[in-house]
Amino acid sequence: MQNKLVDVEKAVELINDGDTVTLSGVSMVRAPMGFVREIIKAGKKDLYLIDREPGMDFDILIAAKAVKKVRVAMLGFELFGLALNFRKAVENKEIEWLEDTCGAITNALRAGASGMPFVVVKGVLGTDLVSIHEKEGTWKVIEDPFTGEKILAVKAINPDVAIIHVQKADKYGNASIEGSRFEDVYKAKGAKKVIITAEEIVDTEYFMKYPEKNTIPYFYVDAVVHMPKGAYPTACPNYYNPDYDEIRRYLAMCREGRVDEYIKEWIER
Amino acid sequence: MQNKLVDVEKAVELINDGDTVTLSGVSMVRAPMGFVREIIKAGKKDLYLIDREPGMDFDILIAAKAVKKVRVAMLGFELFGLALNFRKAVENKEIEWLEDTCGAITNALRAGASGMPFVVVKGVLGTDLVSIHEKEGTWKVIEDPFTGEKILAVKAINPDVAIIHVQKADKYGNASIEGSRFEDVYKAKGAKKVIITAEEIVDTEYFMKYPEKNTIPYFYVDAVVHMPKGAYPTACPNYYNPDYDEIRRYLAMCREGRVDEYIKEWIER
Amino acid sequence: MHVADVVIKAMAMEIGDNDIFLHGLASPLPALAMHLAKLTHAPNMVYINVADALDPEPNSYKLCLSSADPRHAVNSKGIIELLETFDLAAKGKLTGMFLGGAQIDSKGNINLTCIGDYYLPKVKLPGGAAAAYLTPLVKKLIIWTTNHSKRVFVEKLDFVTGLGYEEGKQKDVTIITNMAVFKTVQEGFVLKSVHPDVTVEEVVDNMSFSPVVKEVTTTPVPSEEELKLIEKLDPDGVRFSEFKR
Amino acid sequence: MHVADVVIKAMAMEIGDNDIFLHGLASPLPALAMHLAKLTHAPNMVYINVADALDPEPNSYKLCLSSADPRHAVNSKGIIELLETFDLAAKGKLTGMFLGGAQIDSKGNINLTCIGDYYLPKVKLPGGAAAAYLTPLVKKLIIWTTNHSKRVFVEKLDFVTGLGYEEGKQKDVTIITNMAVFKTVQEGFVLKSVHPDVTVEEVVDNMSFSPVVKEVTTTPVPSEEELKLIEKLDPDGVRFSEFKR
Repeated sequence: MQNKLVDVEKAVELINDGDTVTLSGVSMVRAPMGFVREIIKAGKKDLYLIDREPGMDFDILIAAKAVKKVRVAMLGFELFGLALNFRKAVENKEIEWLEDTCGAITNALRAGASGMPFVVVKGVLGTDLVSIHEKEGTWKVIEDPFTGEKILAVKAINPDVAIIHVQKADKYGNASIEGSRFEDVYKAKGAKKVIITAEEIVDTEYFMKYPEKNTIPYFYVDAVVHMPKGAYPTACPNYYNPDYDEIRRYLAMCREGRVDEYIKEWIER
Repeated sequence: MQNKLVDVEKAVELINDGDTVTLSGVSMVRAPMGFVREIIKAGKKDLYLIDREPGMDFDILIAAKAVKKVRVAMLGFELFGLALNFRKAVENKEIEWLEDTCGAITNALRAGASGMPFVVVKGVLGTDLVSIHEKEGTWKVIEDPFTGEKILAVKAINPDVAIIHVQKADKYGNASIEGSRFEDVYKAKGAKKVIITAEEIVDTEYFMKYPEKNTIPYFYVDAVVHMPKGAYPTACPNYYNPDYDEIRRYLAMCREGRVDEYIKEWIER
Repeated sequence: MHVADVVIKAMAMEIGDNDIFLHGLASPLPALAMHLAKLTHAPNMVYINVADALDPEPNSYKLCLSSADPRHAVNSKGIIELLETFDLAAKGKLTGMFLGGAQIDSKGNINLTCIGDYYLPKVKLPGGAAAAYLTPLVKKLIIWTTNHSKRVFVEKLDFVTGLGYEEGKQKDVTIITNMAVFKTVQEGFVLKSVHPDVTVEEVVDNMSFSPVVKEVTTTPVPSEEELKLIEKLDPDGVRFSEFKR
Repeated sequence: MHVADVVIKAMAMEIGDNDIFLHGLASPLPALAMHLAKLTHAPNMVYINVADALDPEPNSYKLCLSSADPRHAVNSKGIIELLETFDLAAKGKLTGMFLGGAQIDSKGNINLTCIGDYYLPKVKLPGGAAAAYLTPLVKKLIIWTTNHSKRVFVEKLDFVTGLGYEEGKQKDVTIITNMAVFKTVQEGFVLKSVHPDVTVEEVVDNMSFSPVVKEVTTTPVPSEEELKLIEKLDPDGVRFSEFKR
């Protein structure tokens, strides 16, 4: 095992402009916000962001002009309202977007993790998403070779980079997601490069004692960054809850057209 | 949650003659031997046994004339030699057999667990197994709808019954496999009925304290049987190692044509 | 009594014992309805939420602003990845799901994607989430809106994100609004009940298509005891957030 | 020195640093070879075994009779379901695998299924295990037999369970026996080395087809230190079980 513990500035170099990137977490939970800040600082461009149901991480990257395209099943702030920068960028055609559906995009990520070129997925047929994705080349309606029934084939997703915030990791990249995993394990296992940001760096003995806690083994991982509070203001289970006030402050500033100010303050903090 | 803790005699009634049945474990580890004994005692017939790499569990069921067909990637006793009753039954055409390959049968079980009618699997093409399975209707070489490349489609396996021996379960069926899981979680999640045999019955509080240890949640499970030493003479990690001497004694008796005697002694023990 | 509590009770009544239900993001009303059902008439219901939690313990549960808040997993009995719930749906074993609808048509089809054209949207909505995948797979689909209006109940959807009534399929489609409860069945979009203090006329006047109006009852309201349960699960009143004042 | 140790060393030499290797059931020799490589020239090798263990700690490891014995997972750093290793293979990331061969042909194809016809077998063998799936996917395929004989090295397999050399594919196929080491390459089944005290003639005479014999060396044997490592990992001599006396 090789030591992969690096400074965040080093880890961010693994991302190239134009890469497809997926981020950990869902909505206001375990988004790799600390790393998102570094992406913005580093001035990355033209990213193609992919996730099931992200939130502030995607919206602020869009606001910072780091994004070319977005593929999500949902992107919003739940009860707090729409993702304003996402909405504006789409409506003004500043970014491309591809709407997915949870069951298809999660299966596509799992297929990517499993080394399957595509996967068949039930449901979906009959909705308007089918023609959108057939045009995009991401889905295709096929016949089940055994029964002849129509079924949706979904191309696997293997992102260039997955950035996964976890509770604990060792310096080699063994990483432990505690509580809800969402699709984060599949994202990591299917990505070409994996960056782990961790609340805590633990000794490898931790995994030798609790091998079942090793949710992303080291050989999948390219860089480990020690980043306490790395999901803030979203939650990191067993460490901190979402800071709803801070998220609302972000949204209020977005509504007031002051998102640049928020970002500036945030990356200089 | 409903109390599903029952006597083994009650649980064995869930199996019908002719059912497709899959058993937990691999080789000499965590096979549900105690339950296998009950199947023999109950005189079940014409079972179609399916597993990746079983051992004594399958061989003794074959010896007891409970089996009509076997589908495995490998069935033997490793360094101790061939599975004599399996071998004899196949060579004498007393049972049907279908040889599978680990990567395909495990994917078929995972597809069953995932509710996919079939799954595409790399490798395998070019081997003689393909025509055997195409005849059987279990595999089909298809074209990847996105690339046009030839790839193997493998029909999902959804056994009638999965019998899974675990370390800990509560009376509702929440079950914890400790250590190697093999494909047992997929077997359970894909089967029409699930029988859990457990070394220990624990309070549900155990799972509330360690929710990530709940590898087979209660709603998949039809019956729970408290069965200490339920994998013996195969191993149950954290509880006991394989009893190699006992397994060799079984094989020695098989070689001497005394398997009926072994079975009689075993089920009367 | 706030209409939120009427909606929660109406949702809960759709949940049967032994059902397996999931709620997604932005779903305080479904979250409470599932607890209410489980604490009353459906004790064996399997409760799965978007925090990947199986049967979170109601006694330690407190409704938070994000439906995925880790506190919604407190004292749960297991972690169920959302994908595992989707697998259940593919196997025909997920009984029910709750979904919102920015637009709803007379079949109970929903649009959550965009207002206007997909490629030139007037409004980009948050997106359909699980709608396209789950709506054809569940046995019970519960669509809700807290904005019963002609803008929501439209003749034609701008985009079909999820499917409501499907001919020949065993699927119970219920639409619950801040005014009424509907079922979409073969004969159409049937008004089943109106909430207390709402008239059938108000309900119909605020829709762009005409529902079938035959035997209309008054939507049952939660009992005192049920209200206490709801209040205990949601002391901060998160359930009111969706309702405009 | 027992030939088992020569075979183990030969196997270990095929393993590179940063490789990801798996061994299956009935594999004491590969298990020891993987440890030996990791303890010497390939410290970063990823060790995965059929006990679902990632990098079991060599200091607490003791070779047991079943390759899936839970003791083979002792102090490992993670649990890797076999299916996850297969997923790695599908992604082209599993470097190597060891497989036996009841019959081996001049391409390095193997039969592990049956002697005679599939539907009317003279001998039903245990089965191919992962062979059909993994042999086309790994970058390094190591086939071993402890029974170097005409019965094993056959002109034509009764059944093609696994694929050896495949034209145009980046795949290093090594065959290691109790007498010699071969590679199958475009020009054929090439004898690379014979074990100490074995002649080229003996090797060739015990095969039903003729290997390419050009530059043949003597198979390196483990050093004293390496022998000590092997002995420490396998104090009970499980590695000798496969060899007939």
